[in-house]
Amino acid sequence: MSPMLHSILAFVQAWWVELLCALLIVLVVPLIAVYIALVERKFMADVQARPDSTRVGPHSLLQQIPDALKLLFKEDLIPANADQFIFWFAPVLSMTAALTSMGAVAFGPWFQVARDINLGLLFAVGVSALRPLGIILGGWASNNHYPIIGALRSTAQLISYETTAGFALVSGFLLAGTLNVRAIVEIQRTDQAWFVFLAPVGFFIYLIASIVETNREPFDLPETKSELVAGSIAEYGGFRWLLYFLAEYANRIVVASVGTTLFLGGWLRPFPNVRWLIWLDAAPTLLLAAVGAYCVFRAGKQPAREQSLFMWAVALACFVVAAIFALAAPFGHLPFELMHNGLYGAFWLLLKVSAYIYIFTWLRFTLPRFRFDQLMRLGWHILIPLALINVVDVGIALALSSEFGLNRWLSMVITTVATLGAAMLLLHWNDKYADAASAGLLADSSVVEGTHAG
Amino acid sequence: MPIGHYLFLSLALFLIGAIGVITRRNVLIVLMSIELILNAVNINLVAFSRYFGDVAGQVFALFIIAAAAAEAAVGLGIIIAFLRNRETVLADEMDLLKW
Amino acid sequence: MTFPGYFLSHLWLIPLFPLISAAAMFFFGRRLSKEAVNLFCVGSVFLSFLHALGAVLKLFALPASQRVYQQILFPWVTPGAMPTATGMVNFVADCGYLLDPLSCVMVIVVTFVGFLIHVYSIGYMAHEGGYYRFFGYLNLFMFSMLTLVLANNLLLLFVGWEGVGLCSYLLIGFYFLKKSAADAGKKAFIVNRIGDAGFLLGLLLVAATFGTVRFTSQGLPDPAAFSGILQTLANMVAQHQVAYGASVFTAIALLLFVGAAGNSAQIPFYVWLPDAMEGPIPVSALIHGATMVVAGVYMVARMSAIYQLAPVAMDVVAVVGAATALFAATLAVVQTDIKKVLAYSTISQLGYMFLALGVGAFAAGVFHLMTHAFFKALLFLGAGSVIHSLSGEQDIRKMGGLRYTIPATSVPFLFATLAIAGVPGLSGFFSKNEILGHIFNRHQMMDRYLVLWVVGIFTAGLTAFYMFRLLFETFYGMSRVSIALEGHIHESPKTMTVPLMILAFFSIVSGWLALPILWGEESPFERFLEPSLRGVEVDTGEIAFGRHTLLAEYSLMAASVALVAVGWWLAYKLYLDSPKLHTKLAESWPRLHNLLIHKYYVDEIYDALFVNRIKDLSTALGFFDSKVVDGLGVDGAGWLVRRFSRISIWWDKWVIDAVVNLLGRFPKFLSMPMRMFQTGVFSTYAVFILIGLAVLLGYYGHHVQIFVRTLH
Amino acid sequence: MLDSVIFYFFAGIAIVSAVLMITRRNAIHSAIFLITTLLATAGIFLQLRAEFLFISQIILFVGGIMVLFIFVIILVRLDVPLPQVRWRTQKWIALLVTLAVGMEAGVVLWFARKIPGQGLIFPNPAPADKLHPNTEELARSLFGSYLLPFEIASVLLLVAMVGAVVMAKKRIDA
Repeated sequence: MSPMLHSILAFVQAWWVELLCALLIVLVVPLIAVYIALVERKFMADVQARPDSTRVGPHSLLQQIPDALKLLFKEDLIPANADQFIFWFAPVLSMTAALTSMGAVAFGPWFQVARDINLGLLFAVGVSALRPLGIILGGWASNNHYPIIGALRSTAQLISYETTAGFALVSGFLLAGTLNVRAIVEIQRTDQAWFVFLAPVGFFIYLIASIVETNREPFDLPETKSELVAGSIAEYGGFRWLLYFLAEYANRIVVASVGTTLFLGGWLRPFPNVRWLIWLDAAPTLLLAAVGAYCVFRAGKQPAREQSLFMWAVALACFVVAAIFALAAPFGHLPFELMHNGLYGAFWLLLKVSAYIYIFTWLRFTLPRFRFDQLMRLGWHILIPLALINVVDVGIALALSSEFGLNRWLSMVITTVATLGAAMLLLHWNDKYADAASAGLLADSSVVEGTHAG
Repeated sequence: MPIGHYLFLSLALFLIGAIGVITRRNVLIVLMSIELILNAVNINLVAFSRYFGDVAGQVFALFIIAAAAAEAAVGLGIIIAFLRNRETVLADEMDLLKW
Repeated sequence: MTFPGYFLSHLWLIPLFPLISAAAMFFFGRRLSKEAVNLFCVGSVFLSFLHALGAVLKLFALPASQRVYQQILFPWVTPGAMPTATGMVNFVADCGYLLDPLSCVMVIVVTFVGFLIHVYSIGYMAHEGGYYRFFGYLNLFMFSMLTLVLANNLLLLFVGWEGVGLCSYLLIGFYFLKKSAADAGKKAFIVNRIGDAGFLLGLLLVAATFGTVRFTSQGLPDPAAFSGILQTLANMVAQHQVAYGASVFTAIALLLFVGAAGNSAQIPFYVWLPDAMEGPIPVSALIHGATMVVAGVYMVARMSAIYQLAPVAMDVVAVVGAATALFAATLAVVQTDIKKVLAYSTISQLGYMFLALGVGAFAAGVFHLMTHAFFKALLFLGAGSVIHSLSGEQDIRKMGGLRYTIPATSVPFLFATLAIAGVPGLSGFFSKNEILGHIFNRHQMMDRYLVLWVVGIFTAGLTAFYMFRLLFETFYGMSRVSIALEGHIHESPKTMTVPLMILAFFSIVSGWLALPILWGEESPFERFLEPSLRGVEVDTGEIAFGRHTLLAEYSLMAASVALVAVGWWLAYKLYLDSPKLHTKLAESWPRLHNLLIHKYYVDEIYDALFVNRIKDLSTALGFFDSKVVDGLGVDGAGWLVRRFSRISIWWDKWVIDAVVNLLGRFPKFLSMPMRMFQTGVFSTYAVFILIGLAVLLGYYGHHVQIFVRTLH
Repeated sequence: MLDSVIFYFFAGIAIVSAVLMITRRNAIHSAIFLITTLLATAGIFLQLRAEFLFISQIILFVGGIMVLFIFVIILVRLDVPLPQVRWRTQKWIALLVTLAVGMEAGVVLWFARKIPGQGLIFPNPAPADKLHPNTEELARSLFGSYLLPFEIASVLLLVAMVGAVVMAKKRIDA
């Protein structure tokens, strides 16, 4: 027993930083997810020109906490004919997959769990390949037609679009020449260019694919509330549903941060090499200070005393953290350095990630939903070929610039134009054969659904 | 730790898979058992490649994974076709191929 | 020898372009759109025109003495040692190309006129079926013709020769659903083959005599290594092995002339050319006007070295040419089908050329060939444009006054007519006068040539007459177009009229190459051609006269111009001034008129003499085949076989099969126990596999031990 | 030490869930236990410092093949437990033979271990921090010395794909 214990101790003291990061992630991600949901609610309210809840906390900032508590204390129902074991297993699997894949994401130069595993981003992508399992098992276990159909749909679309996203990422990997997250970001610093400018098509494809992978509108076919009630998680409620919910948001964060790391320069601030933009490094501090000031300014105007107190508290917290940042900057030595880098990195990364997720939300409330066969055709007839062509073209561009000494930007522009031409061609053909294709795909999807609905 | 452990592990997995192949009637489970066997082989390969410091073993493990994927796709295709024509997936009812 | 440069060293590309596009047409032309076909075919011809132009200009750049470029791609026919008049020689007919002044002229004419006609065909064939087929044939023809023109030996020339024959057949019968067209095609093909038999014999005789079929060995890296006809001939003459007028030369020359006559529609083979008008107009223009039919002239000019040594053959050529010229001209007078008129005029002009060759004026013949190519192509294309705008009407009695409705066609046509009629200043005038002048020269030596001269100049007059007749009937005077057509007479599209104008330009100016004759110098064209027509110096025993004086020259011109004027005046009187007159004339001499209308009954005579006899023979043979061969031989054999097979059936059934079955049953019986293992259930097989594995492991276990122990 | 702990942990999971896999009646359960086996194997790969293989095991086996299996199971309604009677005899034979094989192989390995002197003679694995980055290594030899097999494998996959489509496609006429 003692050697066991000893080894575990050794493990802990060898890996305490990673453990800390993991702990932090596990603790913080649900919070972030919950507040993303809040932002979505607000956004939805704005889009639909109606007020959102304003009671709990200023601007109902605390609204999500009671919601979460409610979900936690709800009665835990399992349908009579459901498969108990899998019904329990599926959400856990989803959550595990989501959090594990979070491990590869680097929120800053030092802030990464799976640091010296030389898979880097591939780890995040690969582990998130477990997601369809969670969904399909959950759908199957609840032993009900709608969830099964939703599960089948989501599995189909997840598998197809993981391929697409994979190819899109490959174009980025080609540019980076490595899988290691920190290396990728460093290369974007030394190259003076985020890869989104070098491989715009790849980024675009990845954007779409990531939306589909996270089942967001307009691609939320697995859980179309209007057709399949809630799709694969229709039978879930309470805590298990919360798990699914968190897993979904965690996934969103993962895909967003993968995209950010590879295409949007990770935790780098904009123009990291421009001297006179150095003041951007102070942005988080200033921002926090500004938020604190705003809170102080608003504190007086709060209707109830608790609220104003809360505002004061928030302001205080902001000021303290800002002070820490400000102090952290001058001190050279390690712990501060760590915190400094980590926090700045985290700040910029999270800024970009939230912008990314904001785009998700935006699309969600802007576009109508796709039909399943349209989705599949988009994937298989346009995006996957386009992604392949894109990979080839990026390779060609790299060869041009490395072998033939052509200017990097020029070659990139050339190949990008070529890729866009290919895209035009694909679209043209697709329109040409759209009827036949949709007929065939409709037949297939009717096979999928006919086995159960029929 | 000696490599023997890995070999024993893969042996065990292989035998379990073999038993599955032989005793189960549900063809799908038989297919899964075959996957298991392939997996056991993979363990062997990777272990050897680690202990000889030669990456070739992992390369072949990759090939085996590819073969497994192909086998799964074709096998499932066959099963679906079979089901469509004979309404059964029981191994012992697939006995047309005899004298 | 300096580096020839791209165009010369890529001479072989010139025939290749049309071949490629022809192949493309035949393989997947059906799937191509018309635009693609145009791009392929016309583009390819244009490319070869450019290359030809480049090559010719390159050749011009060289000094006159070395204006020969020859290129041997690979030895083609190598039968090995062969007994010839010059002893055993290693006969080689190589696949090679020769560019000397003569082939320069030809290649330029062929590619340029060919290109224009291709462009024209875009417009003309636009509404026809089998578009890609037509262009494919046309390109194949271009390939064959260019091979013929550029070939550096007689055998390769013969290949091109047969190729153009084939293409002419295919294109005459292009509307193969029309019986007359198919028949015309067959007629042309057969008549040509008769001629080609002569050509082939001549070719073999050449090979047997000189031991080579290569024209010349000039322009090759080391001329000594490659023997050419010219050089061999020179040697033979120098060593007095053969004399001037040796019978072998006569034989060769006559045989080759037979081929030439067949190809160039001379008496007695001319009958196919008028019928060949069944083909589409561009075909008539390209093949039966400008290029293919002059291949005979080209070939004779090419072999001029031999002809110069065979006076008898020369006279034959001259006489036949003159006869054909007159004969065809007389026929052209009464024809009422616009294309037929042009066909006969072509024949008579070809006769002219042969007349020139026959009197030894090779350069003049080639010169007339070139000018004729331009204006005859123009005439045909113009006629085609007329037919196109009259939507298929070909009878000139149903035309008239068209110059108001289709000016863009009529103006070039007018120029072409002037040119061919030999109106001063235009090309025809110069070339004809060259010929006539040379004949006149010869007449100074021997009086019998006076006849030829008279015939020639009279034919010139006739030509003027019937050409003006055609012109007046078609474009001038009252419109006799049927009411149905009157409404929609329409000018042809640009693709058809623009080539007309270009050709008109050239049919005016191409004669000016001989302009210096007017002030008594020899024409630069002849000076350019001279190296390749020089032949071999030999004592002919004739007194060489210098060129006649300038005064004589002018008087000759005056004479021909006077005759032309007479022809014009007659045509004007008969067809424009008082249109009734010519019908009256015809009625007043019904015999003559009928004779001419029925083309001297030549076709009927040929039918009576040859065609029907052959038919009788074949019917007899058919009877023999069906009754004797089939009846007795085949059916009898079948009957016997049936009888015998009865027996063998019985044997097979009751003896052989019995043994076989027995042999089959035996192993089946033996294999009973083995079959028990084949349950067909795969898991059973898996069990067997495992059992095998167990056995193997049990047996080889210790080996595995050793293996494991000595792994590193 | 830590290595061996990880190894035993994963190995235990692998074997237990493998046994469960072949004993479950319900195909879906078997699939899930197979998945756990595969994940455990992936863990062992990771412990063997074969990161790329680890990830591809997860992506391909778990994320691809097993999803396909479950997909098919659900599609063709094989998630109902099938009767597991008949041919006990073969089952017993099978178990017997399998055990025999296992015994033999075990004996071989065991005695190979028990050679007087030392255990299985193997070069000890290079320490983990001395290894080259695994992915690059793999890529180098995959596209270097094993390029042809790689291409062949890709062709194999293509053929399999086409075959699967052809076989599983619903005949329109039928």
